[in-house]
Amino acid sequence: MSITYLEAIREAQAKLLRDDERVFIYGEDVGGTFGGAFKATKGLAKEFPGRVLNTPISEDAMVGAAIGAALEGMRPIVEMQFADFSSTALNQILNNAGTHYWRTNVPVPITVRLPCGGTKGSGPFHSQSMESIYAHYPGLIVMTPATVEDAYTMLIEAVTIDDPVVYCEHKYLYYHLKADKLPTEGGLPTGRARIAREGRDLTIVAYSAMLHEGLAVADELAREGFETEVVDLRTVKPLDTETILASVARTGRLLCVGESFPWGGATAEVISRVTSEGFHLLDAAPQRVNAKDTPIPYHPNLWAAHRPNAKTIADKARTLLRE
Amino acid sequence: MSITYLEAIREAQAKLLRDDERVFIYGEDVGGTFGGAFKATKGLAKEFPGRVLNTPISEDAMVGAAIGAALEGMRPIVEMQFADFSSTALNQILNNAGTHYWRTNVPVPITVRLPCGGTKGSGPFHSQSMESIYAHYPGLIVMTPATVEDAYTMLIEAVTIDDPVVYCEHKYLYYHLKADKLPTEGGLPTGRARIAREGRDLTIVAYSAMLHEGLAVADELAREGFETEVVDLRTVKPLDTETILASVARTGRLLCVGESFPWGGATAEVISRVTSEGFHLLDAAPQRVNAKDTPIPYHPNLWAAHRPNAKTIADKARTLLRE
Amino acid sequence: MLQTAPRRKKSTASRAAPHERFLEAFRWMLLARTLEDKLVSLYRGGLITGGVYVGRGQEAVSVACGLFLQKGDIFAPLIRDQAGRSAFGEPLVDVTRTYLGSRQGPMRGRDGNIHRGRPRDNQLAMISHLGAMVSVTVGVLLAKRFKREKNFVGLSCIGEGGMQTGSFHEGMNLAAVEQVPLVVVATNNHYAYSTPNDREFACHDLVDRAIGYGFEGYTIDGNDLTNCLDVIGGAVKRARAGRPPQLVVASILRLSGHGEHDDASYVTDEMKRQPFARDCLKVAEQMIVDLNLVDPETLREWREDAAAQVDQAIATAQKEAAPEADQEDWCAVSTRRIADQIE
Amino acid sequence: MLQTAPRRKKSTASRAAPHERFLEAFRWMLLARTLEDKLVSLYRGGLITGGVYVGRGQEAVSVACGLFLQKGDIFAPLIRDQAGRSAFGEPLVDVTRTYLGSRQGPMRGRDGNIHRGRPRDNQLAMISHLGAMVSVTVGVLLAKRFKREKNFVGLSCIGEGGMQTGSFHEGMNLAAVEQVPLVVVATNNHYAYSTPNDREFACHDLVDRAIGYGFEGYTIDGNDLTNCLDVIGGAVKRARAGRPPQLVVASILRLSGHGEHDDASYVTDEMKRQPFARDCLKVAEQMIVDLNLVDPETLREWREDAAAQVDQAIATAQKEAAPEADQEDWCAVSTRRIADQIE
Ligand SMILES: Cc1ncc(C[n+]2csc(CCOP(=O)(O)OP(=O)(O)O)c2C)c(N)n1
Ligand SMILES: Cc1ncc(C[n+]2csc(CCOP(=O)(O)OP(=O)(O)O)c2C)c(N)n1
Ligand SMILES: [Mg+2]
Ligand SMILES: [Mg+2]
Repeated sequence: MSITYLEAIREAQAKLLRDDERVFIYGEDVGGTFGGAFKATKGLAKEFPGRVLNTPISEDAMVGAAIGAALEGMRPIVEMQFADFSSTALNQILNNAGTHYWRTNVPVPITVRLPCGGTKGSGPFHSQSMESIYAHYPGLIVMTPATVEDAYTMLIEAVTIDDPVVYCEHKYLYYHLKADKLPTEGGLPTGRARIAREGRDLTIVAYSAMLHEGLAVADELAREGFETEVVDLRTVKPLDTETILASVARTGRLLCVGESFPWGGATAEVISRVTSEGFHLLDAAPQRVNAKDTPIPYHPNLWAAHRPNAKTIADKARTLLRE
Repeated sequence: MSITYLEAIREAQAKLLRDDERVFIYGEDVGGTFGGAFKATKGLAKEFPGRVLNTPISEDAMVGAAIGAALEGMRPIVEMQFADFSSTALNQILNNAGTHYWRTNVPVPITVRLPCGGTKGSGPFHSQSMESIYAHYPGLIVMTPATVEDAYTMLIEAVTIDDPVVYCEHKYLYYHLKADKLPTEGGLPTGRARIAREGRDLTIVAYSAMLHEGLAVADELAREGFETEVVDLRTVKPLDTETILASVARTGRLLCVGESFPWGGATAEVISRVTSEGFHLLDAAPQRVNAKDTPIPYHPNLWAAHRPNAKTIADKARTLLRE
Repeated sequence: MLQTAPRRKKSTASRAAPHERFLEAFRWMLLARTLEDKLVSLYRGGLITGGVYVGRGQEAVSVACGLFLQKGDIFAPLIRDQAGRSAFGEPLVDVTRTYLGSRQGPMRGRDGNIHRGRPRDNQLAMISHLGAMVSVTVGVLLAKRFKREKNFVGLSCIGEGGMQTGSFHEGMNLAAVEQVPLVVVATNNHYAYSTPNDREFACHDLVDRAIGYGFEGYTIDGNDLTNCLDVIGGAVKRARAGRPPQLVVASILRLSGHGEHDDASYVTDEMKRQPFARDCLKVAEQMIVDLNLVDPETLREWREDAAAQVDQAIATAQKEAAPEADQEDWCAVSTRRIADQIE
Repeated sequence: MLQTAPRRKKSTASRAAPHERFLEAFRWMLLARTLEDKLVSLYRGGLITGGVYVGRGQEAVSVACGLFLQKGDIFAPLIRDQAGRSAFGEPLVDVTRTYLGSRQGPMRGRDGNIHRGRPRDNQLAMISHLGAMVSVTVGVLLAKRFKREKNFVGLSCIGEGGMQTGSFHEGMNLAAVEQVPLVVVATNNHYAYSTPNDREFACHDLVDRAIGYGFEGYTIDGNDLTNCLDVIGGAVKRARAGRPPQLVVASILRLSGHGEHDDASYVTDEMKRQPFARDCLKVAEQMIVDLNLVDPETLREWREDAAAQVDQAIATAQKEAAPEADQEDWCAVSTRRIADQIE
């Protein structure tokens, strides 16, 4: 038996609905017999009548309503059909959910699920990674699970946490990533990064789908005699600077990989922190690989070149290792 | 005679309206006898009948309409009442204006004016600096003028450029900043940073209101015997890496100051670029000072501590100089 | 003295005889006006930082919004709702502490003026972005239904300007889809900041929006307290009884600047001569006098009582310490373990 | 053969005799259906990457949207508007090049399927975010007014699902405030993806939204081509003549999945038995046969002609090269000097 990243997300929600009557799911097409554009809630409406609810095409209102419900003691999970459409809910997420605890001392335990990232042929409006925008503003926890196990345990933790969580699930991993079984215990605590592979020549910091590109590069470099340590951030906010610094202390070299646009964002934040706090640990200039600074192209030929991939990452890694 | 930063913005718009019949101004309360919440369009509706138009409270639609008008050959200037409210227009700005040229080969010459930044007692929703969010996405030029002269020439250039420009004007500078007269020629080209003060011990990179904190710190440090070079970014996108690197090459030390939230954003981008491309130029760990990672507080006591100020910047600078 | 602490018992208003209800409402209006007049003078004297936003001229509509809500009901006031906030149970010190930046106010100096609230006491804390609080109110009502509470309603306020936001539209439509017991009270005070109605909307009457959402729609003359109480009271009752969501549109003139920094010189003389431009407080008082509902002596006592309460609330807040940066918990998330990881 | 290159001359439709207009419309519908059926089979055969979205069952409404627009008018189609796009003048190769990822298409492989357009030819290129194109259309019309153009209209399409977005609301209201000559055609095909009407809105009839914006509102039976042509044609005429903005709401059933990846198993049998579930193309053809408007031979020729055009457009696109990453100008801004500074 094996379970996919997508199934893990579905199972986490099933467990949450089962174990906690405060949980409900809200979003476009999540209910009925349909179960969401990606089937992440397939079967749940039937299993939990009245608790998996279709909404109108109203991202602002669905998040607003989730905020209200959370204030009244519920634990809503909002599914955005695609992360890209959360731009129309951004005001409620940043300015309402994100500020609420600071302003009133009352936290807002909502979880907003964002199907993120590129897949072939999806184009500019169905491929975006928005973690950097949500992480920039205060008050939100931004999760970017990269493994089936994390997809499961982190979603459960997201709903358990009293604060608003933006949970970025990667669409490319939905079917491509499989595990033997779901974890029976919780994973690492929120905010803790994970050493996905040990090494001593180079640290690759990645998250979400890019973790797997990073691991592939590590394999490739291993054949060339380099030992690459790969750090999976797991959450981009909070960012586990300590684990990254410890890794860079071991390797002296840092390459940071993210799938979102190149200006600002997670990779810039990682490099800034490492150079501010661990400058002396570095033996070479830290580098990063991001997507290109254009909208995400539809055509597979262009898309493959737009996002970071094992080749572009490996090239950068080799240059870095040569320095 | 002297002219303020705010008057420069008004004069630039008057000139644009006078010289180019394609220009019109669109936004809440910009028209009538009122001339905008900050009076940046005072008198213009009367001087240019029918070309300075009040809109309903509909940020999404006002930007959408500006996009349409721009496609049809106009040069709209959209005034957001406060930058903070542009969150509800963000989808049109990022996903419509920002992607349009890439998708269709037809550029969208709109200028969106964002009254940005903190002032005393303005609180979480009237104080935000949003440049980092707009700069993260492709397709937009993001201006952050710090001087009266730049406020004037850059706004004129913003409207002249064929691409969408997010023009971040700082509310604190509106009245606080004065010049003798307006420039009669254009300033530096868009995308070029300016050495606001020369020095050889430390580079402070700043933009918008923080430039002046940086300059104040440079004065202070001068009394302690340090020569600080201050770089005014002028536009955070494009970012003039070359000028910054050249400065760091002279000083060996980099401190980057921004008023927006600490995660990601302009300061992280600057430090990332400098360490990736100019690692060997650095004699000490690059540092940054940002606002704190909470919503912007209302109370002046809290606000003063939330934003970077001459004291916190100077402290950081001294530590850096000691390294 | 009127009870200004959060009311945790059922309001008497909904069951009171009409003229008692009228008088109770009048006293809240008087209190709100007295408070806001005082805030304005503090502002003019430089004692308040930031803005001051008042509900002058809108007290009749606003008080009716607060008055019919009971324990368990939810209220989402906006910037001109001092009368309603007080009637709903907001203590005066919450107002003065917030405006004067006391560390002990509900916002602890972190937010100011009208962005205050006590979500735990069912009074939502508005964000500035207009329209955003409608869907939040819907969400609270949804949660109450999930929790099988009974007999609750929510009331969300909006201005005619805020009705043009996308957020408002989505919230209204969602309320109708979910069939939650919501009352939306929209006050058309003829301006959004400086913008007159003709640049805000182009329909004949904003109440015509009701049918398009599946709301029931009513209009009121915001000068007329009796009318406000009847119609808003009726809307609250209908929502509570399970009728569709209710939209009430009131007509009135804002009798102040947008905020106290604004001299409202854009308000035309013609506008000031319109019937809806009367002062609802004066109209109500005239009615009390004309119908001899209470004697002048009592009226005078009420006035003094209001002034005393306001003075006390201000004195209290003024004595209190301001927040200090070094004692502040600079953390925007509540989860301690995670907070510690966010620098 | 029907002219499918962008029409730069005035359409004959608005002046044609009713049955000629009907037949012209029918031929565009036939062309759209033929094209989309073919795209579907290419998709099933794995020859199209990404999604395929068709307007099956909605051709009568859509064609009427394109047919009455003239040179200088502006069209903002959405995802089910192949018939209208063709009638407005979109060349078939624009479609096939976009779907098949030719470098020579209007989107040059950068965007796919239905997100195409030619803004320079007055056909706006939709973004996915529903509702967003209404205000863009308003803006184009505003600009035309600024430029003192005369006799223009804009037509913007929306689904009943998209009507619930805040963006749609703001766009509608702005159109009314600006009194631009806009026609909005809303097609209620009874589903937004899998979501039926009862979770989308709760008003009795979506056309009741018109009055709340200050639009004039009309309904049509989307099965009935004559009705579509009369009402949409009339709305275009009224907008052009300076009447307030026009809202037309059509009722129909989507006769396909949301996209071709979707089997639409959520569409109930009861829904399929509704009168609005008929196939407008068959209804139109039946009318042609019943009234003997053209002989069967001509009908057969039209069908063959449509097939030939589609085959040619596909063959053309299939021969063309795909975009290559290393020949791409990876720059999202047009200003060369600035572009060079953005890495
Ligand atoms: C989305 C949004 N845009 C702009 C503003 C700035 N703003 C604050 S109050 C106001 C006018 C509000 O008018 P209305 O809704 O009629 O309420 P009134 O002030 O008349 O009571 C504006 C434009 C805002 N708060 N929210
Ligand atoms: C703002 C936004 N949210 C979500 C989506 C995803 N989405 C694409 S089409 C669709 C359904 C649209 O329904 P409707 O407007 O009725 O048009 P139809 O597909 O029925 O023609 C949805 C939810 C979107 N495009 N935009
Ligand atoms: Mg108003
Ligand atoms: Mg539909």
